[in-house]
Amino acid sequence: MLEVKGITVRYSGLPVMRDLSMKVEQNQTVGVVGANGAGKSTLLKAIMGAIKLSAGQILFNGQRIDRLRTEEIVRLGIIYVPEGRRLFGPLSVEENLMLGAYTVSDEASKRRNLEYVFELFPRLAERKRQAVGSMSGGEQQMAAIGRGLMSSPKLLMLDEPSLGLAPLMVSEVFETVRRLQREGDTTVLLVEQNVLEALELSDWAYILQTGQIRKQGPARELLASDEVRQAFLGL
Amino acid sequence: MALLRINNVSKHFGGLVANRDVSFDVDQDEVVGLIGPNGAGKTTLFNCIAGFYPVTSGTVVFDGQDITPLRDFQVARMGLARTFQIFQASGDLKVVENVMVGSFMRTGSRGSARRAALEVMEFLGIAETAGEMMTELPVAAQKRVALATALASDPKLLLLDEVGAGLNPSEIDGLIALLQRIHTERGVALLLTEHVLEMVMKLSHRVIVLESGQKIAEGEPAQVVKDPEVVRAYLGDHYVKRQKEGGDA
Amino acid sequence: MRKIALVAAIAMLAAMLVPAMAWAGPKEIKIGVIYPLTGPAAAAGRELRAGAELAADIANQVMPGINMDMAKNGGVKSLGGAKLTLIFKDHQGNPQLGADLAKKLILDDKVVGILGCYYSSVTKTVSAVCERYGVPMINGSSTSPTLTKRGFKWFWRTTPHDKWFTKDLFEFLVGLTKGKAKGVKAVPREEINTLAAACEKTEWGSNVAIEIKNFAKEYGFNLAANILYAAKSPDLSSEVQSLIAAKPGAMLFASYTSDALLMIKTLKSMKAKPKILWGQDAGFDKPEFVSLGDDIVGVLTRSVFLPSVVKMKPLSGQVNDLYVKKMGHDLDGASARAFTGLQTWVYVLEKAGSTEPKAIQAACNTISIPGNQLVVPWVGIKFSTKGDEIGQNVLGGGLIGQYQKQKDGKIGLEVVYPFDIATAPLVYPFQGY
Amino acid sequence: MEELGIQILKSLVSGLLMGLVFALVALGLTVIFGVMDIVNFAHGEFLMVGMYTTLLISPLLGVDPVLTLPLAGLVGAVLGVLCYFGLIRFLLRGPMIAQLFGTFGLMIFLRNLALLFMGSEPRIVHQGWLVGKSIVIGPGVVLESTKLAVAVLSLLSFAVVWWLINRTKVGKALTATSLDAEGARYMGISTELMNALAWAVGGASVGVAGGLLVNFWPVDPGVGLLFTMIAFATVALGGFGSVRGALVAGILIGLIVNLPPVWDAILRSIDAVGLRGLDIHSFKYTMVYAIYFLIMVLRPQGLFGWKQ
Amino acid sequence: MEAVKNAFDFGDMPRNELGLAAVVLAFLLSFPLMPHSSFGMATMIQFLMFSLYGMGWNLIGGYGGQVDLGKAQYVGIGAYTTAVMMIRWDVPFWFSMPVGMALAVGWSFIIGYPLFRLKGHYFAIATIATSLVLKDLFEVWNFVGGARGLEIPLKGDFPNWLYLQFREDYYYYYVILGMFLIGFIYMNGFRHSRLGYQLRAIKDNEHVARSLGIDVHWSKIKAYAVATAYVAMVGSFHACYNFNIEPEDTMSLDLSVLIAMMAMLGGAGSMWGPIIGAAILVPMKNYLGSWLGGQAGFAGIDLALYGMIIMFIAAAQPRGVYGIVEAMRARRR
Repeated sequence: MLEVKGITVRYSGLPVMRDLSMKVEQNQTVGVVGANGAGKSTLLKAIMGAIKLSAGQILFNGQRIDRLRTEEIVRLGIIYVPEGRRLFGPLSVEENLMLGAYTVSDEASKRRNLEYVFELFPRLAERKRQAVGSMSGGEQQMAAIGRGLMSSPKLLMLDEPSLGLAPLMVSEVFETVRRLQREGDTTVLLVEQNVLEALELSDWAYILQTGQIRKQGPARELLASDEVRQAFLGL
Repeated sequence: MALLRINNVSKHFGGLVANRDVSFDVDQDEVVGLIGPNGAGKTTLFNCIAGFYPVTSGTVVFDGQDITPLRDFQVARMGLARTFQIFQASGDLKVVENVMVGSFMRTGSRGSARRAALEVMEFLGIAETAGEMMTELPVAAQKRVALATALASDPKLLLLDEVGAGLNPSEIDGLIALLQRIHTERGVALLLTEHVLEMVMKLSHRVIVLESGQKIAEGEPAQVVKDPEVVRAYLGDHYVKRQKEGGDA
Repeated sequence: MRKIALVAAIAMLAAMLVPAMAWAGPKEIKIGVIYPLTGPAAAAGRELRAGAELAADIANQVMPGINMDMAKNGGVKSLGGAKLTLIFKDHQGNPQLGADLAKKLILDDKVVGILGCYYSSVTKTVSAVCERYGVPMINGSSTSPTLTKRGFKWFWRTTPHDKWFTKDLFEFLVGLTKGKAKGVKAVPREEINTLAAACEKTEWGSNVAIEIKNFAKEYGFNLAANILYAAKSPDLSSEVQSLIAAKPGAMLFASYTSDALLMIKTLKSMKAKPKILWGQDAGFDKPEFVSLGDDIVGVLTRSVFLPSVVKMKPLSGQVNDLYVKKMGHDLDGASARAFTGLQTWVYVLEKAGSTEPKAIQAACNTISIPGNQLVVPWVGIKFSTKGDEIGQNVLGGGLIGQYQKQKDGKIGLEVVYPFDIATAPLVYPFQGY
Repeated sequence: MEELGIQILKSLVSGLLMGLVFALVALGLTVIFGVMDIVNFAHGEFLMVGMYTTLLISPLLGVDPVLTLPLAGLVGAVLGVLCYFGLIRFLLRGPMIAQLFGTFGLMIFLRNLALLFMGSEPRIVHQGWLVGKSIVIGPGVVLESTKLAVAVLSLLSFAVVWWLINRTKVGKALTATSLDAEGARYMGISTELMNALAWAVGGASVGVAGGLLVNFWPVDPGVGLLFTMIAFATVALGGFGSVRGALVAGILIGLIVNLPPVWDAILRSIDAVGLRGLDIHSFKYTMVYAIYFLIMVLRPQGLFGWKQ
Repeated sequence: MEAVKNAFDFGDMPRNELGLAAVVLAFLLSFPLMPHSSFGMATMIQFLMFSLYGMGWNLIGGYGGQVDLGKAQYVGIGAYTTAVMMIRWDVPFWFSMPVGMALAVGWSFIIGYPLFRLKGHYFAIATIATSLVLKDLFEVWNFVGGARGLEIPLKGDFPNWLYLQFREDYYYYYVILGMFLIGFIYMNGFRHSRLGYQLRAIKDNEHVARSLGIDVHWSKIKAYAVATAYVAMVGSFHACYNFNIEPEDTMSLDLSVLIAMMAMLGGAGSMWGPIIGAAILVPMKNYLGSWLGGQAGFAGIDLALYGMIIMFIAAAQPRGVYGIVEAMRARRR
């Protein structure tokens, strides 16, 4: 479904990502894990067209998207739930969700999606008039994921959804991802620092280090490898 | 008498509680690690100590003086230096000039500021980059310069915020050795937060674990890692559960 | 890129180093003329330039139809029929630039003398340059009283200044109460005893404000409001409210054009009803102002030249015809004074018989041009050489004109003061809004 | 005392009217700043273009100046979009310093282009439904028809902009762009389009304002500066980017500049001869700037600002 | 003494810049000896004046990163102090100039304290506001002549070094050139001083600067005071050079904008920026204006062109002309 072919990204001349390739298959959940600064967010932003590539290609359903503008990529059905959530703080929950459906013109499907999000996160329904900036981190993350679902994405890319959340909230967020896997036909690309959770959730995983893929394979296998545990836990 | 004493420090942002009743000490001859998952409030605590944020309640005592009401630059002049998690070099300063800004805290003379800066850079092994522009250095080297700048202000205590972030394993090993030398040869106490646990474990004499703004554990690195609370905080409930299941099986 | 920069630098340098290649012919007298040709006063600048050019044309040719000495000589006779060449410079209203241009004219173009500069502020800096270099300067149209109070040895002014004009106003008001005005019975003093003034607060307006204050005291009028307002203000409603609240018999203004337009509009919208509405030239004497039409019927303005002067002065009519041919409209205060300024230069040179500064200085200090040579209705031109005003023309005089509806339905200015040369009966009181 | 009461009423009325005029002129500035944090120093020149548009087009089409307002708005909008794509888009990449610098250049350019084509003489509209009319509503209390029309348009424009921003999908997208342009792009919002739209709306509002203003105010190439400075003070006082703030601050400034007659009336009513010499008319804009400065110092984000 | 050493230490300047500086210095020193037009001379004097204004602006605008659009108020304070002292008490220029600088610096502390609590556009517009307030006050203050301004009486004997009254411009030229050289060398020393380094650190990142013990607010105020001294010094010179000052030409927004524009065009934050900016804009303003502006029917075309050039530079290279030079140098490396 999504294919990244040998991309290189430079910041002010310095390569931060070198010749990286990866694949996301339809209906799969793919995890990308790695330490802070390994280039995970850079990868997602490159897919979103927010960062220019110095080399390589990105294909979505066979179509080259690395020359497109971000908003065109969104219209193709790739939705990015960014790190730090990037909600529109002073706006209400509902307004934020409706902005998630900005590219959708069909009122009925908007309503359907809104209901689905509210059903997924009942807490958002309770607080739909509240300014999203005044909610707790976990609620904000729900709003961010909910906003991502508003346009019925073909590929949902979650960037550190557990960042800054209390453990209980983290499980709740991952539970949601699991439910999306079960219910929908949504493909998920999950970027996480929370290695174990991410690997447990994913079908396939990539381990990223200093802008390069260090290891890839079925997530369960990676989870079992000592190398991973050592690299991330120092255990 | 501890060099730094944190007494029941709490920090609220509006309704959000970032730190709640955190207390601990750092001694002059110590390296203390401050760990915890993302969003546990480590950086906020650093900012409170450094006077960047006013604390909501509690006190910070440094070198026998209550520094809670002091502003950040006043705290820095007391001998409490810090590095920043996100370090962006954008300016038109050369490396040595950048480090000199640190040494200018202790002297008004350009000559002695320059000497002090070069000495610190020599110590950190980056003397050869002195004439280069900051923006031309790779990230790892930039971080070293930031470290040199903080060190050039001749601090008693150095707060290190994620110095290892974005470095590869071999770079991290070098950094660990360096920090150890800073501590032993220069007698600077270190308080560091880190994601790369490996580094914290190797460096610290003592580790303090924060979660959701509260201290949940304190002790020697080896013990703390085994603390189920800590493992749960870091790796999540499932992992703990599975470990148990695994243990049962 | 480097080459281009190099070439540009060399060109720039060359421009600064090479003196202007003005070639001086034997029979050419160069006069530097500095006026605001662009910038906020560009419209006035155009009139000034045309006025000076017309005077030079008349002086350089033989024009039998003009009853003027200089129209008969075809150049300056005493200098062997040398022709005048005017070098125009644009000071854009900037005193510093004006001074720089004066230096350029004096040192590079080697002019015999300077004419200018309309704005009093620019005239100040330019005359200071002339004073330093000992180059004569004749000023035809700056009305700041201070200009001739500095004791300069190389500065002469032909036009009357604001003190004179303001005095004219008060003479007019007093005359009105004595029944001297044409077509109006003696007006009771109480009716116009209260005055209210609004002047723009740059150097010109604030000078006028001071003169108004001093003369009101001297003539025993009650100056109930004397407002200084920011020139080019987006809103004059508060000023107008205060003027109206003072319940004056006469409202007095010193405004540039856009302020004058906005002032009249605001006065109208606030239904102001003064008995007299008087403006100190500038904005009140511009084509744009006239375009306000019926709203300004009855408004008074001081000037040194009004088209209706033509009726009583044939010479003015002759020159005016030429000016109309050149510009498409009548002479006004600015162009007539510029004309007179340059004309004075011609007579001074004629008298001096030399282009030496000392000779010109002597000629200026002793010259006497009779009124019948001038387009402006003055007694003549004669500069004072002692007292507290050095270089001021003591024979000048102002006019007060009134906008009236003329036979052809157009709005035009009629002379109403001095009373003895009034060209039409005074419309009194002002219609009010 | 009665005189004082009437004067206060008069000043209130004219202050309110003038305040709404200032607010309308400032509206476009605050919209543009709100969306992309750019202060447009050429804002007053947009007003000038609107004024000239009506001045020139009305006699050409033979219609009343008021009827040419949509055209003035259109010209303003087109000018805004042109400026965005021709200049502002490039300035956005640079620091604030370059933005100020660039719009300064635009200001000088537009003003002198007008000088080149229109000459420096102030010009006015002579005939029209609004020209020279005013409504008397009390003893000495007069509403000037153009100012009244501008005031009504001002309220209307604020209502429309408020509605646009708070009640429409595009408005939400604009808000999102202003809050976090990158985040907005992830929603599929074309921020480029939104920025251009902000310039179109800003340009249109000030263009229409110019078209209406020229019924009362004379226009010349330098007319912009008179209003630009006031508009800056208005926008900064209200808080950059705050639509509500611009309205309140505009009215506040309108009232401040109409204080001097009240002061005069007070002096008259208490017959304070000693204070007669103190003419505060010449300080009316000084007061605006001084109050602006004080409020800035006490409340750096402005009255209603949420950005600093 | 170290300060003096710092001031003359040009060691950190690239070799080609030093060479350029030597050429420029030789040119400046010998300019009056070369054949030149008087307008060229006047242009050179203005170039030096605006370079100094720009150097002052650059301290806050360039090194401090905050756009100051109120520099004219300090030109005014310097000019008025000199004029008032000369007219009322017959004080020579060399005494009134330091007094003017001191008064301007005093005023800069008074308004600098609240001013530097503001940032970005708020700061820029607040500087305009303070400058306009001061100008409005001077316009009605009779002691300083109100809007009518002040005119310095001619002493009559030329050259008069005490009162800075000369007939020929080259005297003024050497006086302002002296100021320029002192200003340039002092600026070099400032760059190497503690405050200079601190200011650059502040521009880089205020948080980091604070963590290094720098009182950001106070440092900016101090730098602002130094900047003010530059501007006021030239203001004093302006009064003597022009013989006549008015609020309208010494304290206007136009002047403030022009100062900022030259420094920004040349390149904010570099030693050469203000000088390059003045070297481009002053001749352009004077020559373009006198070539094109004087032509009937072309009024405004010179300034329209000027606006276009400014827009182009701002869009193409936000760091100004010096930024273009630097970019070229970086590419060559």
